This record gives sequence, structure tokens and C-alpha cells, in this order.
Amino acid sequence: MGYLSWIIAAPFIAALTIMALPRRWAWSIRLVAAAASGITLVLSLFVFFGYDWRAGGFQFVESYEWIPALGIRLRLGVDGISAPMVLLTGIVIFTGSLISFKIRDRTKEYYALLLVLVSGVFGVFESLDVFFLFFAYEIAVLPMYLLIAVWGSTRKEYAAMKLTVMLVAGSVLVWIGILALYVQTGASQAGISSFDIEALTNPRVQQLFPRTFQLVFFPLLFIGFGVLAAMWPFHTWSPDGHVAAPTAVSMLHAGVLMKLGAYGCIRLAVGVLPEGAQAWAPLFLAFGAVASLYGAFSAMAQRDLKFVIGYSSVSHMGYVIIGICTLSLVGLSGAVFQMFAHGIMTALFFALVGAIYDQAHTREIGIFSGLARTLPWFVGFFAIAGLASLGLPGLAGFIAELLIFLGTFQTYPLVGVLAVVAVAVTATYILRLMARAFFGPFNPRWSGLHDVLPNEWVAAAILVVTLIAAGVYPAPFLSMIDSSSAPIIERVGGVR
Amino acid sequence: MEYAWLAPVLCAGAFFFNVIISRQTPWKHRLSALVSIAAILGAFGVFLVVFSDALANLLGTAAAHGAAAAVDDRSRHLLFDDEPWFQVGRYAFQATLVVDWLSVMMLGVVSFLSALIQVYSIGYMRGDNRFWWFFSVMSLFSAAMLGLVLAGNFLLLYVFWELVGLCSFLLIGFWYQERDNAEAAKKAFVTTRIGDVGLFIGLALLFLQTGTFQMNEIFDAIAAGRIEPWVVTTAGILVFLGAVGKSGQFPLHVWLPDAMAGPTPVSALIHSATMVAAGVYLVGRAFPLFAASDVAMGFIATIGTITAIFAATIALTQRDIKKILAYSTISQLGYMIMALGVGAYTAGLFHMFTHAFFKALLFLCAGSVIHSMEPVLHGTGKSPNDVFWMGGLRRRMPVTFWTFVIASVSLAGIFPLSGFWSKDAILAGALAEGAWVPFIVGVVTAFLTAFYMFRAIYLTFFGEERWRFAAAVPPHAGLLVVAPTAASVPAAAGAMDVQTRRPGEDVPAHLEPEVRPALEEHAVPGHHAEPHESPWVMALPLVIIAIPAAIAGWIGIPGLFDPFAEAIRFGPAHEEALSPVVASVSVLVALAGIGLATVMYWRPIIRPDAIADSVPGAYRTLYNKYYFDEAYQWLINRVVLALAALAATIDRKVINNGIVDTPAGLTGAAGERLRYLETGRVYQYAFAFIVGIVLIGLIIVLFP
Amino acid sequence: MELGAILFYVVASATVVSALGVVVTRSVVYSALLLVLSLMLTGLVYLLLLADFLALVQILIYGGTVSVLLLFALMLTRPEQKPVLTHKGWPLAALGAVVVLVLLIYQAVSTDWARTATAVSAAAGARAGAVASRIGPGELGAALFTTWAVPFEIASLVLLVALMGALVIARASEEPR
Amino acid sequence: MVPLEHVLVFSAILFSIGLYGVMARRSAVLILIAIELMLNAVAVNLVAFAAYVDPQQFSGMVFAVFVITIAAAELGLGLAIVLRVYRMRTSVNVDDLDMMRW
Repeated sequence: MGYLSWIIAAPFIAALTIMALPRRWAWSIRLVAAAASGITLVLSLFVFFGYDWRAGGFQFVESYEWIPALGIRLRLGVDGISAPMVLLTGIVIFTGSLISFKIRDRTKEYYALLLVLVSGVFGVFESLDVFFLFFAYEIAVLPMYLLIAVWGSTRKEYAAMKLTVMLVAGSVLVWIGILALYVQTGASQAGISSFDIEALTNPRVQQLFPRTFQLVFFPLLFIGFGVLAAMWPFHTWSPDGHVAAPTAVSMLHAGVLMKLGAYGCIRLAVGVLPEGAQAWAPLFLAFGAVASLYGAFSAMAQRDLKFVIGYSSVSHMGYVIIGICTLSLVGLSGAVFQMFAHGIMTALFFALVGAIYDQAHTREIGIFSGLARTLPWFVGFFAIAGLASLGLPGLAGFIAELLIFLGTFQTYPLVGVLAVVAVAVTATYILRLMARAFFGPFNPRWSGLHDVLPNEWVAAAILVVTLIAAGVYPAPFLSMIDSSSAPIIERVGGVR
Repeated sequence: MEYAWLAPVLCAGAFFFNVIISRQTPWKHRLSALVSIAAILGAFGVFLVVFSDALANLLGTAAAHGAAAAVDDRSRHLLFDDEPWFQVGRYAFQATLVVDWLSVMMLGVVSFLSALIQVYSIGYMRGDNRFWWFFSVMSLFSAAMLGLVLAGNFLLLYVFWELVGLCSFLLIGFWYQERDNAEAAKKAFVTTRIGDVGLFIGLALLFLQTGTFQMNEIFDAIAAGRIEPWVVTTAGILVFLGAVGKSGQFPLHVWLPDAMAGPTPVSALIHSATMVAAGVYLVGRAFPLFAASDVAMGFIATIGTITAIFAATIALTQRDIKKILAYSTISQLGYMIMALGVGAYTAGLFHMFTHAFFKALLFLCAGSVIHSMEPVLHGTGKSPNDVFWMGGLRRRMPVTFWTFVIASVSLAGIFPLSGFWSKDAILAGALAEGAWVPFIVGVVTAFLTAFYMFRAIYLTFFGEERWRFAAAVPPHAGLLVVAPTAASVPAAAGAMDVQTRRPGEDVPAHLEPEVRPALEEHAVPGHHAEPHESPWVMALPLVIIAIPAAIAGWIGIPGLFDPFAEAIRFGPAHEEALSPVVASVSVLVALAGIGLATVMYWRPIIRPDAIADSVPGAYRTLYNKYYFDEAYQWLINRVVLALAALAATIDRKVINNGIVDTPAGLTGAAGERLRYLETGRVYQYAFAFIVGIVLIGLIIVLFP
Repeated sequence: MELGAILFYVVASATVVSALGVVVTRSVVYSALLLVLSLMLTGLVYLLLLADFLALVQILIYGGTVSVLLLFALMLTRPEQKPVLTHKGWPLAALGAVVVLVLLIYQAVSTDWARTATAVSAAAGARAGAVASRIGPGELGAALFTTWAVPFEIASLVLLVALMGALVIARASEEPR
Repeated sequence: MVPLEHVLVFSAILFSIGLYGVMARRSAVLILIAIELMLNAVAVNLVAFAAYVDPQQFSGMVFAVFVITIAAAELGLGLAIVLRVYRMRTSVNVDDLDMMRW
């Protein structure tokens, strides 16, 4: 087994171990989870830094038989798009495990589900076989229902149900699309029928997808994955889900799971069906543009901290959709980088909101005031997340948004203008939030709040350092992403 | 010259050192101040080295090739222009630094003023419990500004541009516990961000045309005509919008007076060499872009002209000493922008250069005054910034008084102080370009400037010691048009007893540890704190800055000794002799302004309230700053927040309840109805099953 | 018309008549007995279709076991009063059955079986239109225990499980009502 | 031998009769009996195909064997259930067994 299979296996084995531990040993359970996710983080760092972008293509490839009769193999590998995603997942699950130390209710089941979910996420990012990708995708989505419905807050049953139903509906579309690809390759030429992503993007196989086929099945795949990416107007599960979910689940959910959707859009929809992408991109680009502005404005009107962040995620994922749909190299690379940057910043946001909610038992912005005085670390970390969110240079979000905007200006200048305006709106609501809740006269009601705990501090510091490092020196990320976006854009015939 | 990058890096290093290491130590305040000041002094040292290099270079080249070739070719050095910062596809994004006379000049001004202002802050901020944080952010601010002036790539410039905005947000909101300060900080950031939208779009346009953010490549492309004219014009106007936001030009000026909420050293820094200068610097830096489009130049000149006169009129009626200076800054920035817009490139930047010194000095003096007024007016409900409650400080604060006067006279443009030379250069430039409107506006503004500056001087330093009876007047005594006098106070105060005030009430939280003992000391009934000269750490920088404030302009005496015009110019250097007519007109006009202020506020021959009463509408409009804040507030409440509420409502009511919950509800309702089909009768199921089979069979038979 | 064909029509008609009797008679016992009759007649049809062993199995299982099983069941579940055995909706059921019948017959008649036979033979690698020959029990047994060994074993397992299941279900419940 | 179609029509008739029985009868035992008829019709079909379409392989006959096996198992189980139901409700009338509706 190589790095990649260990990355998938480590959380899974940890989940099994945790299930075997007695319920009383809560601290052992926490430590096992933290250790397993720490190992995963280290492994994903190995993969990230071991990826040779000069060579490009899929690396660390492993291959195992699975269901040979149907041509399904367990093939793992990462390219320049999935390697940053693997790293992102590693970071978020490690910090998420640290943050979750305070979960007291059914610790065992919580961690087991969390780790299984993460195995699924890694499976999606690493798998080179569409069938296994879909399989892992479902593993990643379904534990979410339990995690939200059992450990959540604020209308948790409703949110969990809505989330699950919408995501499963999306995955039904995806499944239809995947089967169509499979059948189409099999129908046209005997023996080629395949779930293999590399094979599907092979130019010889690509000829098997006639234009009408692409036109029909591209939107299925794109919308299906787009639901998980909270693409407007299929986004309403996301603010509710984020609000209802427990802290670490929100982190994983907004930080990683939404990226699965965008990743699927890139890998399968745009990557495999280029002609469909050309035809449909303007529509989805419009969706993305609407989402970015509309999400920002909606966030401005929210009163609940988590809702603000939830809508800001909709807005930021709108940029990702825009970036993908520009079908330009700069835009697509920016979108992938934005997936990484947003994953980190939103994980940071949710970690901090969780820290404050657990003490204050409220997330109402209006009733907080002057927190900066007593919670300097909390406010400092939150401010960094907020600044990354409004695209401050020096933090990762800026580079990502810059590239997305440049890609958009290359292809659809007017949309580019809208997107830039959305950033200004983002600045407004983030600063309003901070000015309201953190500044102003200190409200003695909150004198009992303590600043971030050591475990939360470590988690937040990791995320902040990542944000700064990726913002100041984005070259490794971008070279890597670039090496794998270029073939996709070449197939689509987009702007290089 | 190759070490220019050290300047911003030193300051950034100081910031990180302070945030990560200093704050953990028990002597964090001292250490962070020490580190910050050492870093900025280091940056100043870097400037000196770079400057001497550049000078040697210039002299060497001039000796070899003649003066004309010197500046363009040899004094511009690009650093880091070969290795990209990052790369996407065929586009490389460099982090190039440019070292030419413009950036060297800015390097000097920024590091010199930052250094002195930081020294001054030691005194001004003493006792604040976030002292260390203040110095850390000051370092970051200096780093961002130094990076900004060195950036040779528009993207890099934009990076530092935003960082400057962030630092101003942090510093303006430094005393965040007062709601107004937090709001002011937010306003500064958001307003400048609106301008930045334009800047970004403009830069993106240029990028699309040229495929690079490198300044020299873009300028070459413009010069070679490789960019379509309409793009040049559009991009020019859009990029200028960034400067409008940063430099507080009309109509995005509203944040700048509010930015006075920050500690006074911050105001001094923001308003002299850093934040607001960034906008003017951008116009100067990107001048080849603007110069290529007459429309853009006209736009810039128009905005500058409007701002110059508009802000000067507001400054006439303000009572807050910092606001007077703030509007003065806006007006002077308008002056510079106007100069650049009419094509007087050297004059505009020259004025920025001289203005940086005397405006920094003015703010530091104001800070000194406020610092001493704070304990005096404490607990009276009066702002220590209010000139109506000052008066007679001349003898109590002689250093502050004299430096303030020097700076004011310089700002008013009286021969031979530095303001005279730069203002005169602008007026002469406008005249030379045949721009009559800017010229006339410039002259009128000069008059207004002299008037309001001396109004401030007379109210602050001359006349009665009005702070003595400040406590007697109720906090909100209506609209005071004229400063109260000993004679008028009893009427205003009514029956209120001067002595009934209890000291120590409503102490602002940030001043608590420092002010409390001082108050206790002066809490003896009838014995108030009295204004006094500031400590030497504050006074010394005043004296030091007073020197360049007075004489910095001498390096730009036209026709006599003019290295400035030689070094910083656009196109060929043109020798312009001092125009005696323009010079005498501007000096006479300024003297007239001073005279009017004298007869109104020192020797009240003309009563200001009489004038105000005769045109009450005009007076109120000016006093309320043309109601811009109210208009924007309306815009925000009625448009932006309404849009936000609309979006949120649509999301919940239409998309969530309509598109998402409705199908869910329908499914549930359908289940509620359909379950009665489940009769429990097996034969009915069988029959339904048969019907289905028959249908399928029929389909197969009919549509083979 | 050859003898085999005449025999087939006769036996088939008898089978259909007795089957009809199964579903229309008012007596459950008659119904069961007629079922046995009709199944045994079907066994004769198998014989005519050259399936000797199957015919034997049919007669043995249905004639022997099933009839006994059914009669016991009927005895054990005798209702108090004479029940109405047919629903009021029987015409509808008849209609459905007739429609299905028409569909089935249409399909049976319209399909080109000769071509199917050719295709199957071709797929099996055999000569098309081979003459049907009588299949002995030996050949069938060989096939069952070689090619079909696994399904056969599974079938036996199913039978075993069904046997045990039937035992468990039908056993008198021990817990008090 | 008769044509294949005739055998198929014969089995179709048997099947339809069984189908009618399943739908029209009320007694659980009679429904089981009718199902036997239907299974039998299917077996006839399989045997016929074995004889006419695929004489070499006789897979149809093997299937018929399985059908008979399954039919026996089904009948045994079905009757056991009927017995059980009768003991609980003293009725084998399927109309009475509608506890699990909506």
C-alpha cells in the first residue's frame, strides 16, 4: 500500500479502533482520532510536497482489482488539482479533531462517523475510477446526516434532512451521468467500457461522446455535483446545514465537502465532457455570478454569526463556479486555489464560532460587543479569517480571487465587474460584523467568556499559518494546479 | 540600491517580531517600541544608502551623457524583475521593485516621518495598555507604505495598497471600545475599498491588453500605442478611482475626517506621508497611463479642482481642530491631484513632498494640544479637540505654538517657507497649461487655506483661556457659531455652577490607568488641571520636523536651484523661471486670508456670528459638510441594506420555502393521500400488478 | 395429423378444462383435487414434449406430495360456516386474465421462433434446426450435477430452509395469547 | 409434433386461468392453488423451449426442475403461513387480513 491508500485507510482504521474502545475511555478516543488525523495530515503533506508538477499527470498511482467483471478497479492517484485538495482535507480533519475535544455526548460514535466521513472524502479526491469515486462520495455524504441530526443545534433535524435529501438528489443525477458515460463507452466499442478517469479523458475515448450526448449529460453531472458545491439556486441546504452542524462538522462540511462538489464538476463534468462544457458554461457562470453577489448581500442581512459565514460560503463557492465556467486556464486555476483557500478560511471561521458559541450559547451578532478586549486571540484569528474572506492581499483568498477575476475578465468582462463588486460587498459585511461584535464598548455580560483554549489555539494557528503561507508564496500551489488544469482547458479549447 | 527591498522587510519583520515574540515578554511595551523604531530608523538608513547611490549614479551619468539622458535611463532600477512571484499558464506575476527618483523621494519622506512620528508616539501613547500593539501596527503600516512606493508591478502595488488600507483600519479603530471609532475604521476601509474596485478593474483591463502587471511593460505598450485608446481612457479613469478612495477625493472623501478617530500620531501619519499620499503617488507613478488620455486627465483635473475648493470651504466652519486639519488635507490633496491632472507633474508631486512635512507637523502639534487639553477638559463633556474650548495656549505651550505657526504659514504659502514654492509651482503650472479654472480655484483655495489655518491658530493659541469655564456650559449647548467668551458664558450656562462638576466621571476606558491619577491630583474643588507643554519625546519631533516643514521647499526653487524638477519629471525637464506675478498674487491672497482671520478671530472687528446669521443656510451646509455623510447614510440604509434584506428574504421565502420546501411538502402531502391506496387487499395489489404488466406488454406490442 | 399431435390436443384440452374447474368450483376440496388432476395431465404433456424424467417428477411430486399437503391444509383450516369463495369483482379479474391471455398469445404467435432457434444454436455452436431427441434421466442428471451443480445445491438448500421455516411457522405457538 | 406456438398458447391459457384464480378467489388456500397453476404454466413453457428451441442444451428442463422445486417449497411455506393465520384469526379469508394497510 502506498501513501494514498494509507491516507484513506488511516481514518478508517481509527474509526474501527474507536468503535472497539469502551465508551468510558473518552480521552483515549479523542487521542486516537487526533493521532490518526495527524498521521493523515503528515501523509498528505508528503503527497503534496512529493508531487512533481514538472512531470504533471497522475502520480502516486496505485491499482487494485475490485469488481473485474464490471471493469471496476480501485485505482488511486493524485494530480495537481487533487493534491492540494488532499492537503486541505488533511489540515481540516486534523484541526477538526482538535476542535472536537469538547464533544461530550456520544464521543465514540461522533469520532467514528467523522473519521469514516473523512475516509470517504479522501477516497473521492484520490480515486481514479469513477465508480469508486461515486462510492466514496456517498460515504462522505451520508454520515453527515447523523452527525448533524444527533450532535447539531438549531433546527437540526430539518437541516439534516434537507441536506441529505438535496445531496442525495444531486448524487442521483451524478449517478445517471456516470452510468451514461459507462454505457456510452461500452456501447460504441467493445471492451472499452470503463469507469477509469484516465481512460475517459483519453482523446480516443473522448470521440465516443457525440455532441448531443455531451449536451444532455453535462448538466446532469454539473448540477449533480453543483448541489454539493452549493451552486445557486441549489444552495439552500448549505446555510441551514452549516448552522445546524456541530463545529467540526461545519468545518469539514464547508471546508472540504463543498469542495468535493466543485472537484467533481472539474474532474468529471468539465474534464470528460468538454463540448457540453462549452455549451453550458455561460448558464452556470451566470449562476455563479448570481451566487457571489446574492450570497454576499444575503450574508449582510443575517444576524446569526453562522448564517453570515454560511452565506459567505455560498458567495465564495460562487467564485469557484465562476472560475470553472470561464473555461480559461487562469480562471480554472484560480477556482481550484479558491477551493483550497476557502476551505481553510471557512474552517477557521467555524472553529472560532464554535468556540464562542459553546460558551455564550448564542451566535446573535447584535448582542456581542467589545469582545476584542477580553478575547484578543479569538478576535485576532477571526479577523484574519475575515480578511482572507474579503480578499486581503497576503492571505490565500486574494490570489485565488485575483486569478478568478482575471479569468473572468478574459472571457466575460461584465461578470468580472459584478464579481469584483461582490468582493466590496463582502468587505462591507465582514467589517460590519467585526465592528459590531468585537469592537465597541465592552459588554460586562460577556466577562465570563474565556479566550480560545490550547487545542483550539493550535488548530486556529495551523489554519492561519496555512492561509498566510499560501497567500504570500502561492507559487507551489499554482504551478501544481496549473500543470493539471492545462490539459483540461486544452480539451475544452478554453482560453489558455 | 539593490538593498532597497530591505526597507519594507525590516518594518514587516518588526511587526512579526512584536506580534510573535515581544508580546510574550514581560516588557512587551518597551521592547516593541524599541524594535519598531529601530526598524524604521533602519529603513531610513536604507533610504540614505539608496539616495547616495542614486545621486552618485545621476552625477556620474550626467557627467557622461548630459543631464537630459540621466534620469530616464540610469536612475531607474528594477529589482526582482526576472524571477516570477508565481506563474499561471503563460502569465507570470512578478514582485518587481522599482527604484527611481520618485520612489527614493517617497522612501525618504515615509521613513523620516514615520520615524519621528513613532518617537512622538512614545509620549503620546504612554500608559495605553495596548501600547505594544500600536507600535506593531505602526511598523506594519510603514512596511506596507514603503512596499507601496517601491512596487514596480501593479499587482504588487495593489497588494501593499490593500495592506495600507488594513493598517489604517486597525489604527483608526485603535480605541475600538468607542463605537464611533470602530465605525470610523470600518468606514475608512469600506470607502477606500469602493475605490479599489475601480482600481482593480482598471488594472485587470490593462492586464488583459498586455498580459502583465509590470509597470514598465504596460507603459511601454501605451507609449507604443499597442493598447486601444478607449481602454487607456477607461483604465485610466478606473485606476484613478482607486486614488480617489485612498486620497479622500470628492466624492469618496467622507472617511478621511472620520479617520481622526484614531490616535493623533496615526492621523499625522495617515494624512502626511502614507495613506492619503498613496493615492497621489499612484497618480504620479501611473502618470504615463493618464497622460496618454486627455479624457482621463480632464477627469483627474476636474475631481482635484472640485475637491480642493469643496474641502476648503468645509474647513472654514469646523470646530474640531483635527477636522479642520483633515479637511485641509483633503483640500491640499485636491490641489495635488488637480496639478497632476492639468499636467503639472513635477509641481503636484513637489507639493506632496512639502505638504507631507508641514501637515505631519500640524497634526503632531494638534496632538500635543489635545494631549494637554485632555485632562483639562476631562469630565466636562467637552471634546478636547474642540477649538472653542481652547484659547490662550500660546504661553503655556510655546514649542507647540511656534511649530504650529511655522507649519501653518508654510501651508498658507507665505514666502519663503516650503509651501510657497510648491503651491506656486502648481499655480504656475496650471497657468502654463492654460487651465484657467484650476488656476482661479487654486488662488481662491489659497485664500481660504490661509484663513482657516489662522482661524485655528487664533482660536487655539490666542484669546481668552476658555477651557476654564468649559465645565459651566452644558455639553450640548446648541450650534455655537462663535467661541464663547467669559462674558457670554453665564448666559449659556444658566444657573449651572462651575464647581459642581465631579472629576473622574465618564473616563474613557482606554485612558483609565493614565488619567485617573492625574484627575485625582486635580480633583481639589476649584483647582483644575491646566494645559502644559508636552514632554520632550513629543516636543523634540515637532522641532525636528519643523525644519523640513519650513525649508523642504527650497530644493524646488524654479530657475535657481531645482534638483527636484530635474529628478522627478515626466518627459523633458522644462526650466520655468519663477513668475513674479503668480507668486505675488498667491502671497497677497494668502496674506489677505490671514488678515481676514485676524480681524475676525483675534481682534474681532468683524463678528463671525454676524456673517453666519446673515447666511444661515450656507453656514449650516458648510458646518454639516454639505450633508455628504447623511446622503451616504441614506444610501446605505435605504439601498444597500435594503438590497441585503431583499436578497435574504428572497433566499428564505422564495428559494428555500418555494423551490425547496414546497416539493418536500408536496411529497409529504402526496404520501398522506396515497397511503390509502394501500388497502391491505392482496387481490387488489395483484390486479394493479396485472394492469402494469398489461401496459408494459401493450407498449412492447405497439411500439416494437 | 399424427398421433402425437392428436394426443397433445386431447390432453391439453383436458388440462385446461380441469384447470378451469380449479378456479370456478365452489368446493375447496374439489378445487384441490382438480388441481392435482390438471397437474398430472400436464405431466402427460411433458411426456409428449419428450421430457420423460420431468413427467415422472411432475406426477410424483404433485400427484403424491402436493395433493396430500393441500388436503391436510384444507382439513386444518375449515371455517365455521360455508364461505363465499369468490370475490364480487370476479368479472374484472376475468377481464384482466383475458387481456393478459390475448397479449401472451399475440406474443407467442407473432414471434419468429425459427429464427430464435437458429440464433440460439449458433450461439451454442450447434447445427441449427437439430432434431429434438428424447432426453433421458441420465443426461439430465449429468447436467444437473455438472453444469448446474451450484444452483442445484442452492435449490436444495432453499428446500431445506423452506422445510424448517414451514415447521417453525406452522408449529403451535407456545406463548399464551 | 405440434407447432411450438400451440404449446405456448396452451401454457398461456393455463397461466391466465391461474391469474384469474389469484385475483378472484378469497380463500388463501385457493390463491395458493392458483399460483401453482401459474407456476405450472411457466414450467410448460420452459420444457417446450427446451424441446423446440434448444434441443442440445435442454437448459429449459433444468429450469423446469428448479421451478418444480421452488413451487414445492413455496406451497409448503405458504400453507404453513395459512395454518398459522387460521390459528390466530380462525379464517383463511384474505379480505380479513388487512391489518397492514395504510
